Amino acid sequence: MKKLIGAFVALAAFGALGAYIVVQARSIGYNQGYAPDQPVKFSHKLHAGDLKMDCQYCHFAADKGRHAGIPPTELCLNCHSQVKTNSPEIKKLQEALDSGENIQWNRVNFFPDYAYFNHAQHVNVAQLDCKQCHGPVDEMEIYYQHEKLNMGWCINCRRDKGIAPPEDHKRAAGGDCQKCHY
Amino acid sequence: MAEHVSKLRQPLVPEDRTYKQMSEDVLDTLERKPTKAWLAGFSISVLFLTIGLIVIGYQIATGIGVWGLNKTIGWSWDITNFVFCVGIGHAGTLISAILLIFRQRWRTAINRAAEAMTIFAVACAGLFPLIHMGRPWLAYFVFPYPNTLGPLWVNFKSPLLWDVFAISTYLTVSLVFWYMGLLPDLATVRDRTKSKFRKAIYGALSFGWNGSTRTWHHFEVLSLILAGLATPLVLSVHTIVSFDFATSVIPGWHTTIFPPYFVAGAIFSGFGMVLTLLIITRKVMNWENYITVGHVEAMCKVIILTGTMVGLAYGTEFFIAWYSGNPYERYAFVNRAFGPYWWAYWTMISCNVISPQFFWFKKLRRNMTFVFIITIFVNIGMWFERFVIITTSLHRDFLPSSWAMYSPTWVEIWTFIGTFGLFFTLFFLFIRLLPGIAVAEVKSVKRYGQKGDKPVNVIA
Amino acid sequence: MKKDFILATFEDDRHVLAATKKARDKNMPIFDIYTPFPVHGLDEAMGIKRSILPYVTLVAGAMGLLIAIALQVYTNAIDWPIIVGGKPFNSIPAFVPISFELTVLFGAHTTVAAFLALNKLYPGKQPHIFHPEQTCHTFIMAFEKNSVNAEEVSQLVKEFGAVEVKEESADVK
Amino acid sequence: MSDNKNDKTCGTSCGCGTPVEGYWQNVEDKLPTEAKTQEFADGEFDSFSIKKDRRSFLKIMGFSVSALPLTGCVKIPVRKAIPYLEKQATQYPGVANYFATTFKGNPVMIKVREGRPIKAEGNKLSVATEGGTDAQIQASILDLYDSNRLRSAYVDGKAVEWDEFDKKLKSAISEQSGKKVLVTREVTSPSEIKLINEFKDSMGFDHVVYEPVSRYGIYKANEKAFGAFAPNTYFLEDADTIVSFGADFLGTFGNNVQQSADYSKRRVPTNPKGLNKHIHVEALMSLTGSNADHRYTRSVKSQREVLTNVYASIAGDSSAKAKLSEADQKLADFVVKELKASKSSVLMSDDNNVDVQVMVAAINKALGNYGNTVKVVKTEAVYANDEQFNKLVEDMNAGKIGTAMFLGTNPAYNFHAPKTFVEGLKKVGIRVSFALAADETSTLCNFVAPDNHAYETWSYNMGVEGEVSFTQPVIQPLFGSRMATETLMALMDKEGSFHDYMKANWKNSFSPSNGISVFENFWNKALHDGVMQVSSMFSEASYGSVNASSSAKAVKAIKYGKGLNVVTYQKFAIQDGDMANNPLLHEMPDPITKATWDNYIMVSPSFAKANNIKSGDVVKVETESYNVTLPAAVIPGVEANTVAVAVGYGRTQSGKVGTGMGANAFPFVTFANGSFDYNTSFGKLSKTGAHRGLALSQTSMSMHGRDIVRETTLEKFESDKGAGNKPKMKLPQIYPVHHQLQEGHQWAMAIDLNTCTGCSTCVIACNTENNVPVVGRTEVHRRRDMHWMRIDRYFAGDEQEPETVHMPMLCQHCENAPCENVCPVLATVHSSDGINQQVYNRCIGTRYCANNCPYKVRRFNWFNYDHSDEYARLALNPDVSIRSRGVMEKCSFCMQRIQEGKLKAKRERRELQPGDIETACQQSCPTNAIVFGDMNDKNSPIAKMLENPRTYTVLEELNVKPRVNYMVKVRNKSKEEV
Repeated sequence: MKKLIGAFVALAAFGALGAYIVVQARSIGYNQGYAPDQPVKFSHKLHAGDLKMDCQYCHFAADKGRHAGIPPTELCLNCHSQVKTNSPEIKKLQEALDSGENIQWNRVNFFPDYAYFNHAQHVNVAQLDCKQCHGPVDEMEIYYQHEKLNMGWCINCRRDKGIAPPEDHKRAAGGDCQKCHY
Repeated sequence: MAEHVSKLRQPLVPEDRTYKQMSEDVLDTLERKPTKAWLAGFSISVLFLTIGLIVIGYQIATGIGVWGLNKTIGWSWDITNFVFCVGIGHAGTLISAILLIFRQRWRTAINRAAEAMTIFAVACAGLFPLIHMGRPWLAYFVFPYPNTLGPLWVNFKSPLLWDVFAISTYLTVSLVFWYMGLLPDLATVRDRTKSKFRKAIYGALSFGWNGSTRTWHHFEVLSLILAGLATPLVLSVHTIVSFDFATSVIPGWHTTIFPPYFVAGAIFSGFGMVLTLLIITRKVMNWENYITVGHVEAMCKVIILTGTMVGLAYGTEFFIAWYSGNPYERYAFVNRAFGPYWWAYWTMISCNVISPQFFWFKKLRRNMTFVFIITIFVNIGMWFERFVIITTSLHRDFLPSSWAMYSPTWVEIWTFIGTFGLFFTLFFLFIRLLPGIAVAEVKSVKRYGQKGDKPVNVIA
Repeated sequence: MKKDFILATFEDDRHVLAATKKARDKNMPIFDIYTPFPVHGLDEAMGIKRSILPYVTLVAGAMGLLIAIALQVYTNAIDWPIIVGGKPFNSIPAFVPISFELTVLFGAHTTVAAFLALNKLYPGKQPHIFHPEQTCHTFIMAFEKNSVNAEEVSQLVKEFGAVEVKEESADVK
Repeated sequence: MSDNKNDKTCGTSCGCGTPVEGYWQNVEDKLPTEAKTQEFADGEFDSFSIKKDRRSFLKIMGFSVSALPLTGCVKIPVRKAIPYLEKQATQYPGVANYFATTFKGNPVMIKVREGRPIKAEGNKLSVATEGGTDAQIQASILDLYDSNRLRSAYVDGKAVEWDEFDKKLKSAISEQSGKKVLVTREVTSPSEIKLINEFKDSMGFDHVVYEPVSRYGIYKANEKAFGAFAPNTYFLEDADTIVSFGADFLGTFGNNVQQSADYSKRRVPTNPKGLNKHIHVEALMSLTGSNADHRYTRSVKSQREVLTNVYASIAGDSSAKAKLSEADQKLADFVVKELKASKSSVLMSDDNNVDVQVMVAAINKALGNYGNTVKVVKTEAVYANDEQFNKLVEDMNAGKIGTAMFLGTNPAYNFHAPKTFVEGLKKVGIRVSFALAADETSTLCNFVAPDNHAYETWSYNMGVEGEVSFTQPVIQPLFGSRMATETLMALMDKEGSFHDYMKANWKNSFSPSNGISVFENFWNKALHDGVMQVSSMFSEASYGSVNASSSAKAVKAIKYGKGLNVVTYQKFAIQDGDMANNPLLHEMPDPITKATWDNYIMVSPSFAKANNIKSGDVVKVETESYNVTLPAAVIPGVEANTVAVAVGYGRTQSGKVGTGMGANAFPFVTFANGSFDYNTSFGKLSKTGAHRGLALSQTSMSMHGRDIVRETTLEKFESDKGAGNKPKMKLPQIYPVHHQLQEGHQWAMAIDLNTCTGCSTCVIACNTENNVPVVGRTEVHRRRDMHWMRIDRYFAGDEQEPETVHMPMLCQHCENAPCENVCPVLATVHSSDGINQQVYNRCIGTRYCANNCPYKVRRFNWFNYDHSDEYARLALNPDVSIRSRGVMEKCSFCMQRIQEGKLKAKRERRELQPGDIETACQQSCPTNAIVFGDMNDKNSPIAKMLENPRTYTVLEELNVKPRVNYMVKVRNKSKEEV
């Protein structure tokens, strides 16, 4: 009997280890929660949350093309030539513009080369809320990657909306491989 | 008591060998230092294997482009070798499974080596689908696992996926079949050896076998079940391999005759290879008492049969290509025989169809040197059969604009030689380290065809 | 747990078979017989029940078949139907080879596992060996001392050509 | 990561040191991270595969090493996102802009992404080209990014600043005695001509116009006949009968894009004006000849004789008539009969002999073709003058020239006597070259002022009658170059930019018209559209009677050498060799020979048989003055006593790609009877015994009687619209249809084999659009070209006078695709809109799909092909993945364009219209032979084409149901032939 319990415990431990590895392995490379320090201490919470600025004021390309884009430095100074001009962080912007050296932000969200994603398709055509993929940006002091951004995540959203299999093929064009991979 | 001795039944083992001597004959080699011949053979095999591995490493690091393939001919030596190796991997299971079911007792002396050869050949075969991939490090994509990337599965309609299942099933089933058969002999080694080291190793390997009749009872049932499963399995494997070609659209591949044709060819080439190996082994290991001329002769008969079947298949293919009236089919076959690769076709015909016909003569069947030479021809011929099917069908298919020629590079040639290195390395290790003849089974047929081939109830 | 055994050593399979038959006739319970090779008819003579392995194979094979079909139908037709070569999603003929292979795979491996389990065979097991030649060329017939009359046994086996009869206490797993 | 964020390696404590990408990331481009190898890096195209072994091996090693710490420490490489500093008014990241400009006289649109020009397309507003392009236009982007271009001005081999250059050159010129000459190519921009004239006047220069492949014979003949030193402009849409003596008007003769567009309209058999009839007489097999209804193989001498007799008959000049061989006389009679029988016709010849061209003018005049199918249009443009340039070289050798400037010209390579030229050049004190990259002439010059590439230049161009096309920069100069016009201005101490100069010229001549009253509006429209009708800048010559009697006599008097006739010709891709450093052009299979990467000696099958020559045998062709040693190519349709060598090869100074490719054939050109003669060298051929296999993309010549290209004759077609469209074999289909792909968009393509000329422009368009790698000579020779689209060429009939067919072959997107069944990992599957999709990141590279493809259109990445050149990388299309090695690829029907078109329609909340989506091949095609669209849209051109009785699919008996359809070729054959 003891042996049986021992064997059972060993099996359970083995299974748990396996499950842990699988769970870990499934998150490899997806960087969920990635929140790198940025060269300018920009707060989305302040701008998008407290000040209720529209996302597309800065990320103005989001409904036009593939990339939402990071706002050009000049755009920041639309306001910050008047507002908080003494802040050391704001000064970095003016310095960049004066010196001609671009600010090198650390990129947070990332798709691999072989996955094509188009913001306009989602923001403009599908009229999705930015938060659906980017999370509660208005609460993020430091911006972080909210979702896994893996293929399963894309697919599941499409399935929820009925544009990917197992829907009938006539409707499920959103599940075609070459929607994203070409 | 007057004992009946059948004239038809030739004894499988010389009458004077006792059970003890039989164990000694087979198992003492494991206790002795290796012979010079073995050492030489083993070293050459390891050398070839090493070169093969280096070449494969180079190929994987650089790209499939180091092979001679092109946009028209996507498979050639790689898949030729694959099918060839799978083919020769058929004899072992066939001998142990089908002959077991048919109660062919002569199989007992050769089934162990033949099965080992099967496993090694299938291992070699398995190498090629792996390394022929453009990105072998992603080979795990072929397994149907719940994918982290989303609901991405595999294509169960692809014959290549069938291959994955067939080859892995065949390899693992053959392996356990072989290993279960090894258990009693491993136990014998364990109990005979004086060396503590060997006792520990063989003790662990023999799973605690003690020769209990209860175990033997289950063992015999197990053997029958595995034989029963392996028989359709062995036929299915080459059938599925033939589906790689038969389900395609390429003229010369798209042929319904392929499953039986491939299976016959596999048995043919498998017996050829088993004979090649056994003729060497019986000589080198002094096992003439166990692997007798009778054994060789019986196998020669199988070779005539299957060789003729293969010949029939060649003829049928040609006939059907003509009879179908399909110009692409017709061209494909005319091109095989008279196109740029005519030499490969006629090598195949002479080796596979003509050379086995010599075995109609008993004298030739019993001449070991002659049999050996013919089996080499059979091996060559069967390799060319696959080359002919794969390469000459691909190189000129539907649109003449993409017709091309193929020639192997040194990388492919050395990979092929390396495969032989792997095969013989494993085989040499096997005959050194494991009982090369199923001793327990041979003991059980000792009295076959001998006096006293009947249980005695009372001691006289 | 050690038990006492009476062990008869034979050197001829025909002798041991004859002795077994006789012992069964005389209702002497035989503990086990250790032979270097399967002696034809010995299991019958000992009265061993038919092996259950074929049933294991049947069930496991059926399981394999079901799993194969379920896997293929689920993945290719239910979970993510994709048009492949214009063929139906649920393309039964295409599923035959793998269904067969998995049947064999499950059947064979489960049977082997069951065989090992039934006989308590596993890698590294240290069995009790009554006689170092019992896997080579001698045949050991073992009786539990408690359940037989030692005299009778000794007499019977000697009558059938046992070369040695001895007693031993052992823990046979 | 935080403490270390600017490091170039992973900053986590795991110490793995993973290198980090910090390049172009703000635009999220698809520049390869997986496939980084070299494309044009070492020039050693042939051996690229060996060089990256170490790197690939490290990649594998890196995989195993880095795979270990995965679960413990998930490292995230730092990727930089770098925004613009300043707002870009019209640019959005990831959205392409299109700018109109001009390349080699053809109006084009340049697709620009994030400031990088990535693709040249045709300009649909152009009346002349109608959006067509040619191979050089498609490949031109790569020339822009040629890392071989000069990075600054040079004086005596030393890099100098422009200011210093100007100072030094000015003082050098002023100190130099002797004549001063500016040598340019033909200049068609009036502002440039004006500037050059000012330069001439103020600096005391002479202006000589030189073209390596000159049409001086035509200009001079027009001057003699009509007083206008100008080229012929052909309007082939109006010609019922086209007779060409060697003129490769679809390829390398005249304005090939415009001519192809016009020609092809009359190749559609349903054109109400009827199918034209094309009779072609030539000595070698040309692209145009391969499209002819009747093609005759005649030596250059015979051509002239036949032409003379045709002239005699048509112009009624019986004195010119000569006794010809029976076959030649029959041919002349046939041509005369056909010309006389048709209402409108045109006859053209590529002969650069002035007298021959005078006869041609006389024939066209007699037939009333002037003003209809052929026009002589006068503009301010200046044209090549062979005599002047030849005289210049003589003067140089005589030491009369003190200063010579070479603008866009490279006579040290392409002059017929390069040694003489080089000797002469050495006697010139100030030698100035404006070459973009070091070339044969610039390396001999002591002043080098690199010009801008056309896409960095302001200019405009006098196009086909009435049309002006504008050239504007689509990118800031990438290297330290300066527009040649601005260099001239600097030498004249002229202030301002050439843009201002040319704009001022336009402003001066501006008069309100077409509802545009403000000049700025006109200017903006001109630059936006790229083309504009300004008929006031063109005037037609008046066509008086042409007297060609003396010319006919002169032609008859021409003496020919003995032996083998060595003719030179231009290949469609390489042409005169000025783009010889462009690998796309080298790897484009020649439309006729299907050879890549080399030139070769074209010989006829009969000659080859007689001399036991096989294709690839290295042979030596020698004339009295010159010889080349090249592999032979045995090509049907070459005249038996003629061998042909393409010019444009054998560059000794042309960067990593072009240098040393093939052999130079220009020295076979002669200067005879006052013009360059490209066809009348004579010599002999000898075998060397060596063999150098040609890198062919197709080795088989014939269709082997298979039902691949279907064709019929006009006669049969008129009685039965489906003539020739009967399958040779019909197999019963027992296989039910499982997927009714009928809803939504269903993409399909139709290719009209009648209008497809086989020019292969689409091949290069596809390459640039889809980042198709260039693989190099050795790999093509091993039959591993990567082209997603290929043009199959089959010969039929007589070897001397074969019929040729061209068939574009690309992924057929079969509904029952055989490739899909066999992929074990679902890397190639069907989309709901009928596309056979190839998913690169899923592909494991079994190549089974390619084996099972009946059309053999799948391409496998045998190695990591090279995309590492830091400039050439900029030309990659960021919307298409770079495929790594071990991956299968193929035509995707330009999926990125489909996505883009659909997105555009959706953003505008409207249905997709035909024309919203054009594939790259379709866009590039000069003859509109390719139609792509949604076959479910019943009003779309594609849906209509699918119902056309001429439409069929290749290998339909296989029931794979291709989505690419072909239309039966209809030849306009005369009943009586020669």
